[in-house]
Amino acid sequence: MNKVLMSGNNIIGEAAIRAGCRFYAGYPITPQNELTEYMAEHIRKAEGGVFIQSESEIAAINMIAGASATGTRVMTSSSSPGIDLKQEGISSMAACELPGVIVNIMRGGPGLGNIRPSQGDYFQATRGGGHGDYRTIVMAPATGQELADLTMDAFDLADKYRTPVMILADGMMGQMMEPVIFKKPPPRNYPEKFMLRGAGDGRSKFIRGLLLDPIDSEEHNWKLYRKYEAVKKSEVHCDEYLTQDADMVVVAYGTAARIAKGAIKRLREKGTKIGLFRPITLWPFPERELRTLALKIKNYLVFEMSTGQMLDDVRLALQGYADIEFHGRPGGAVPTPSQLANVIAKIYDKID
Amino acid sequence: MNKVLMSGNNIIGEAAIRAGCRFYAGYPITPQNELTEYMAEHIRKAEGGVFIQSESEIAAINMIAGASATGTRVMTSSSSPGIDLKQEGISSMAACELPGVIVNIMRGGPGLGNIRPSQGDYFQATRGGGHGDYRTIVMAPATGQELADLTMDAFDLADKYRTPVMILADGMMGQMMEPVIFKKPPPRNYPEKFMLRGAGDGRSKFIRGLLLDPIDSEEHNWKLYRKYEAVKKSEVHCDEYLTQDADMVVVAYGTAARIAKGAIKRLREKGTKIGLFRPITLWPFPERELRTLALKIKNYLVFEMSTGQMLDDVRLALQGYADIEFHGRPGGAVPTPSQLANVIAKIYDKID
Amino acid sequence: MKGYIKIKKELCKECHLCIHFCPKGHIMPSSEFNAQGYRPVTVNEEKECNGCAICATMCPDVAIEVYRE
Amino acid sequence: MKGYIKIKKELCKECHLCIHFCPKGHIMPSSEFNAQGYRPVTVNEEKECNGCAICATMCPDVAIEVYRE
Amino acid sequence: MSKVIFQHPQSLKHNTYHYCPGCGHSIAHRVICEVIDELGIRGVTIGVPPAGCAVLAYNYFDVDMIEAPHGRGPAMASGIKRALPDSIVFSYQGDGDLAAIGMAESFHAANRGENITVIFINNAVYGMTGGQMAPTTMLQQRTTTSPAGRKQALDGYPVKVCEIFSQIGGVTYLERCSVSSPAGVNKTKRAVRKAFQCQMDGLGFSMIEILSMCPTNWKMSSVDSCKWIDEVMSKEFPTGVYKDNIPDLKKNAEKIS
Amino acid sequence: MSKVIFQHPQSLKHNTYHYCPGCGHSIAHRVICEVIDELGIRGVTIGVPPAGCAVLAYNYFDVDMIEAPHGRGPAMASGIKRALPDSIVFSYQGDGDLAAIGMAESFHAANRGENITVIFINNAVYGMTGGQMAPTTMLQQRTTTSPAGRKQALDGYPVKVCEIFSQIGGVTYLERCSVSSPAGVNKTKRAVRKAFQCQMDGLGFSMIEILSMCPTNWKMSSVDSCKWIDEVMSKEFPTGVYKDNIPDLKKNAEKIS
Amino acid sequence: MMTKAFFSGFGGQGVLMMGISLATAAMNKGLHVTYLPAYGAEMRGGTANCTVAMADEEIASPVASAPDYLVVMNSPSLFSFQNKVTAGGTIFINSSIVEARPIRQDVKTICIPCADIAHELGNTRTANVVMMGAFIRESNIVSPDIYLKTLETIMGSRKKSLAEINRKAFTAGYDHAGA
Amino acid sequence: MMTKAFFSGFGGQGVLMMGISLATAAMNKGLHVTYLPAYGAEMRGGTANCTVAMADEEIASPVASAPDYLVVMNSPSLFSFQNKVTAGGTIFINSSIVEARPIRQDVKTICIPCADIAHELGNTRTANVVMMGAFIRESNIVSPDIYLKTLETIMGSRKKSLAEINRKAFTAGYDHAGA
Ligand SMILES: Cc1ncc(C[n+]2csc(CCOP(=O)(O)OP(=O)(O)O)c2C)c(N)n1
Ligand SMILES: Cc1ncc(C[n+]2csc(CCOP(=O)(O)OP(=O)(O)O)c2C)c(N)n1
Ligand code: SF4
Ligand code: SF4
Ligand code: SF4
Ligand code: SF4
Ligand code: SF4
Ligand code: SF4
Ligand SMILES: [Mg+2]
Ligand SMILES: [Mg+2]
Repeated sequence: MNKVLMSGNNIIGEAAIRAGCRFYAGYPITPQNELTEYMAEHIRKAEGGVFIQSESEIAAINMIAGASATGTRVMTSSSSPGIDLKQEGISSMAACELPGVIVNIMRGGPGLGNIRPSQGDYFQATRGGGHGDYRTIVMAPATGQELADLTMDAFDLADKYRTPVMILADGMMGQMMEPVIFKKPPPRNYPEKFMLRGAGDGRSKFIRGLLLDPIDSEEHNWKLYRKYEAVKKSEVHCDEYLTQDADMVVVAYGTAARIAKGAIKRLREKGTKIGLFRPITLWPFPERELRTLALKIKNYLVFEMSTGQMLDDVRLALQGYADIEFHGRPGGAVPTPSQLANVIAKIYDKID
Repeated sequence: MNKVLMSGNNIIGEAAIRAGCRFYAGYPITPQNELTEYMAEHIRKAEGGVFIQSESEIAAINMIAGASATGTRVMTSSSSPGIDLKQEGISSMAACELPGVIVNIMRGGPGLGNIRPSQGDYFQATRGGGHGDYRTIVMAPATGQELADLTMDAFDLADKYRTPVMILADGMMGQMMEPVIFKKPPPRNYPEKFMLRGAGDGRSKFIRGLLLDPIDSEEHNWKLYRKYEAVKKSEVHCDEYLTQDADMVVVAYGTAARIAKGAIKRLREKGTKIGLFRPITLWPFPERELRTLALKIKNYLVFEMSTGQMLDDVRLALQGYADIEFHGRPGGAVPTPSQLANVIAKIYDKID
Repeated sequence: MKGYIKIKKELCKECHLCIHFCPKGHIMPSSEFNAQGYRPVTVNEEKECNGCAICATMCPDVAIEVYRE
Repeated sequence: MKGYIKIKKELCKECHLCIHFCPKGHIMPSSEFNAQGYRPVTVNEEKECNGCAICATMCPDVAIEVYRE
Repeated sequence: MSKVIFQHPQSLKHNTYHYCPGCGHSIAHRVICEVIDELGIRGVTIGVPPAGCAVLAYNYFDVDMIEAPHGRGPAMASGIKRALPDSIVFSYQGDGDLAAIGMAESFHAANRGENITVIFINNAVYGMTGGQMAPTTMLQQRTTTSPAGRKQALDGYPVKVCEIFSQIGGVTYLERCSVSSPAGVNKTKRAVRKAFQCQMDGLGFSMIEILSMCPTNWKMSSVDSCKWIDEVMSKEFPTGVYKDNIPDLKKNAEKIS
Repeated sequence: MSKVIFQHPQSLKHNTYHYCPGCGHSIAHRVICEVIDELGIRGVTIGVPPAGCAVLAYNYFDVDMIEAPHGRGPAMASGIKRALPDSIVFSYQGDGDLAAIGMAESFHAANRGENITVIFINNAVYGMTGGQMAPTTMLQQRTTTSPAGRKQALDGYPVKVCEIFSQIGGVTYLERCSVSSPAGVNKTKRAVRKAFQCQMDGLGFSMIEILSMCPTNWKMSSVDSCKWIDEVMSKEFPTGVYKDNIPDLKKNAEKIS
Repeated sequence: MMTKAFFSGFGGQGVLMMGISLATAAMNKGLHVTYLPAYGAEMRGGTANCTVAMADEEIASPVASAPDYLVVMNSPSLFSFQNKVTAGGTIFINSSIVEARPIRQDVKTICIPCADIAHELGNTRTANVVMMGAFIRESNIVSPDIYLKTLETIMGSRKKSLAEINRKAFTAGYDHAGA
Repeated sequence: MMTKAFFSGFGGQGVLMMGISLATAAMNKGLHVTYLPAYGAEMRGGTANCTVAMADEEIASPVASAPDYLVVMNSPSLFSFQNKVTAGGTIFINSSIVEARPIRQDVKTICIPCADIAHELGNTRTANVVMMGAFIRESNIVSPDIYLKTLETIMGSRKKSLAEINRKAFTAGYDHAGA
């Protein structure tokens, strides 16, 4: 494969189509429009590929749920306020065990907010903005290449666990162009028995989330729970950078992690020993990995483009065994690496 | 005031009207229909009272946002899947600093789930199921009397902090009848300057959540953050029962707390020293109070009608300083006090 | 034309639509209960059935089968 | 009828709707830039204005005031 | 030897309905199953039941089914049909589902001309949730949320879905029927059959509105419920064909081929 | 002494529009302000701008305003008006806002006969988000999400809001205008005035659809955009009055009083 | 001391009313009470039931896993619920309609032909009040006086004659249980 | 080594194209690159700008707080962005349109009348390519060859003659900058 320069939004679209996504429904919203537009232009070129510009985000999530039930690989995308509207549908897909990929290119919130990059939807993505006991796998790519790779992985994970998977990025990841090489995705493996394609001469099937009997319903919830526990065991990903000799480690994901990396590079030049811990899956959160790191390193700075949401997960992971500071830039503000370096340096100085 | 026997749904409605709620919009959903129906019958009898059965939950939340902007006390209600649909509106109200009371009479989830009592929406309520950095104050009444009192308080808090406040109860709380005495609410105190009532001869105002400039938007987010910190400082409520001499404390809210209390009574009769810690506000969570208790008591059992959500807040509060066990009954299952007593007893036996 | 019907008593919910619509008066109420707690209708042997299937057409609970001789 | 117009050059966005719709040809393009980066239109002194306000009616940016003498 | 005139349809499972006595859903279900049997499409049909009294429809229809969140049946059906164009897809919806919360989805599935069939049960009330006002509730009709009767000034007008949807470009076939009389049931069956046939012929969006009894929430006997449809409800909601582009579309198709 | 024939309206703030050159929103704003001035209702008017290019409308309208989430203007306006019946409430909405995501809210505010006025800017495209297909996009029209032109079979038909909404019970006044010519602008103003007057008289739901230029996303000059409305768009969306119950309602009101 | 009673029957038999009136009466007597109706998809047209808990201390759970009293107004309810009753508890049966009898041996069974009695009194719709007369006599949770006064208040706005009818029905049931 | 360039002008002047072509050329040369367009409500019909970062190592932030190069295609951009440029950086000005000059003293200013040059070459729409000729010569980030080959690939499907036109425009700008 050749290296090509593409915007994050387009990378997701191309990776999805290459991964066999054949059904996309979405509703425009900045800063993810290029993804919808990419699908409008390209998915219909693939055999059986369907693009629908739905009347709303709600329609989109339910369209992909329907298509998913037939055994088609499906995706929808939106940005923060639009993702709110998909919550009932996501909860329903989780309940019905329908695979599907949902992309959130986050923007500044709450409310209409603005269209700048932000990370204010971490809670929504990882805790489930919808009702009930369910989780979605959440991936947080930080480069163009990861956007491609994780999008492809997302489809496989969605199939494997029969669950919605979210790609959580922000406006900067969506708009920025970076070189990317598309890997060849593995062949799909999704059993016919989970698909609704007409009963033929056989028994009819149904897919539902309604379980009026609380005993059935409770059992279904525990079944989902066990599935989530399996995901927690096998699907955690994270990345470490210069943590070996670090006195302090910054915890950040996505765009924030990139900026942190830039800041750390600057600080390292001055001899300041800072490292970076970057969750790649936000749910499941790399709890164990972080805790292991804490055996060695006792000072952490959580940096988010929000007022502090992943912070909860870091605190849950570290359980008081290390000191945690926080720096946040909510509402669409994006610091430069050098601004962040100053912040880190100040906090670093305090720990000595 | 006389003591009257009323269902939880009706208590909320009556308390709201007495607290000066003059605008209600809602869409039917079990198990909260009696609340919508109560408002349909009674709010129009109050001077200026408006009832709208909206076309959807989305319409309802935006109707109350509009009415709230005029300075009217407003409420909407729904149950789990319907609350999902309100998330964008709640995020928007938080952004626009519009007061309002939102009632969630939770049912079994995820998806259509069932219509039994459940506590699966804790994350959604306390973390914000909508996008962006906002919080709603969340009250978890456990008796008919609390339903009345907290509903009244909710309106005052909504005004005081200019923010949406959620009453989080479940189907059992909504359907059950209990005696209640309605207190006389304090007079309302909400400055004219926050109301949109036509500019008259003066300057026109506008209310918005859109702040295209990230500097403004970030500042707005920090402003909201400071407000939430103020709420955390002043508005935490919880209740303790037989914790003085307890060897182990059950942490539970709402219906689960009642069942736990029943279980504890049984166990106490056998001499087993169990206590109950009951958060009344779920956000802000009584973190400090629980930590204080942990100076003394080292064993906790979190009991929720879910697979474990408040559990995170307990872990965050206790930060590894005490042992935490969990017992969950998700999806609409409600144990009896004696069933729960057995569970508690088993866990209790292990700690010795 | 002559016909006859079979009533599946366990399915009947006592809505009486069949009685109301039968042009021949061939169906009538009864006082026995079925397991669902309803009192299923029964045929009125005194009246003829023409096998028109109007009763079955209206029976919400698919409790009637119609035959012609 | 005789009229005249005032063009608020800083508001003009060079859409040329006024030019297109003016029945008298009283408005024409110019080549100077305003602070917004547009080249505001200007009056064509060679043609008369009848004060009909058609230009102002169509001006999206409320950049034209119309007067009659 | 005697001849079977009427029997349980094949595509209808042998489960006892959970519907109340005299409920129109029960008849509608059976009629649809009869049509599925007659058209021989059981094996390729996928149905989408709603949130509403018919939420358990998969216990009765012996075809593949998937439940939709309240109001989103047409969106889900669109997704299914586009992904699997050879299947026959129908959504089954109540008046709250289709005309209140799901109005946008209904409208736009119709406007896109999705090649699906919508069965729309108009019982003038929210049955499942206990009898609240529906978009189709009649003026003056008492429900639990219009305890003094529906008032035009406060609650608006009964929504005439067929009349309005007939104006939407993508709609091919639109008929309103009722299951309140034997003739009505037979007409309903013919209409449902025509709608499914329309879909099988690839001619686009069809919807059958069915005036349907809800004795429980109307607080009437089953027989009176039928009468109320015939004498009151069908005055506001006249039965009949509201749009039929089938002949035109067929002619066009012939021209092209 | 010279006489002022045309001046900046009083209710229009002195901020430079953020709209593109030749944008129809700009004209629509001014026209509404002129009407507000003429009716003397600035002090009692509350406006609800949408998500859409007009999201910043409060920078221009010198009346009280509150932003609505995308598509929810009519719900919010309903809330405002019911809470404050003496105010004059309008929502201002694009075609995506009103006819796509907000279809249910638009439909039901109309059906309830809310005494509000909806200004509906039909520019056949999603302006703010960069030119995607709107419900009102013309067949064959190229947009960023219909790069090969809108196809009826895949994307459905242009939604004719006035034609369809004229069938809704609660609607009192409905007119489609355009701001693509001086005569069109003047008609638009008369229509907007009539709609606000309808509201002031307590006669119920009014909506003015305005065909409006989007030179940027149509990729045309401003002048060509006007021509395109006159020559192409208004063929699909004919201007005119689609419903006018005002005389009837006035007559009834007189009878009663 | 905690007492729990479970009322069951068809929708339309006034089953929920029985529970509400009992709970209110108990509240008026000064007891802690909870009342919990069953709700579910199955409630429409089908069965209705509710639980009343009464105690001299705070009540934890309004659910009755093992009620002291079971009131059965129709046949299906007997089959569904007889096993719930606590050992030594009491089952009240509307014997006008319910022909079957409990298989449980460890409970007391009281048969009241309340539909018939109500019919005789000229108002079949008061069968539930007849049953309450029997229930109050047997259970002794509240005095007949308090119960009747409560019932009157609940019926409230409706006409006076109704109070008289109810009083008669109640007394008939009360007397029948004593007989 | 990290280089950042910031391109700005009206929408329609091909400003984003300048950035994309540079970034692609730099990628083809083997550098790490990022390209970030500005997006916002203000972009419609108004100004357009983008940032290209190029480095021989991974690039952290695609945002340029202090770009090394600023390319200014219209007047408003000069006012808005001149203060961004790093000390010792370079500002390229489309002097056909932009009359003002930077107030900054610590930067190098290069004026290219690229609209005029493009006009002379018979295709006013290639003003941006003219500017790129000057930019490539001055910045030396990639060779003219790589840049031109990249540009051709990007233009791809479009007709051959366009390649020729672009080559001429580029060379004119390149030469002008050298002059
Ligand atoms: C989002 C959401 N809101 C509300 C409900 C509750 N609900 C279920 S069915 C229904 C309406 C039922 O009425 P209708 O669609 O007319 O169907 P019917 O029961 O009358 O056949 C409602 C409001 C829900 N399940 N989900
Ligand atoms: C829930 C949600 N979805 C999507 C968006 C993004 N969005 C903002 S405006 C708009 C559509 C604009 O089109 P239209 O309503 O026609 O208005 P115009 O800009 O053309 O005037 C969209 C999709 C949003 N803000 N919120
Ligand atoms: S078949 Fe006809 S005649 Fe016979 S019982 Fe049925 S309705 Fe009556
Ligand atoms: S119509 Fe069917 S269910 Fe109704 S009474 Fe007759 S047999 Fe029974
Ligand atoms: S007022 Fe009339 S004549 Fe004068 S410039 Fe304007 S359009 Fe032309
Ligand atoms: S119409 Fe207005 S904005 Fe357009 S060119 Fe004329 S003066 Fe300028
Ligand atoms: S409530 Fe009405 S619609 Fe629902 S099952 Fe009963 S009769 Fe049918
Ligand atoms: S994009 Fe279109 S609608 Fe939006 S401001 Fe520009 S011209 Fe107007
Ligand atoms: Mg209904
Ligand atoms: Mg538009």
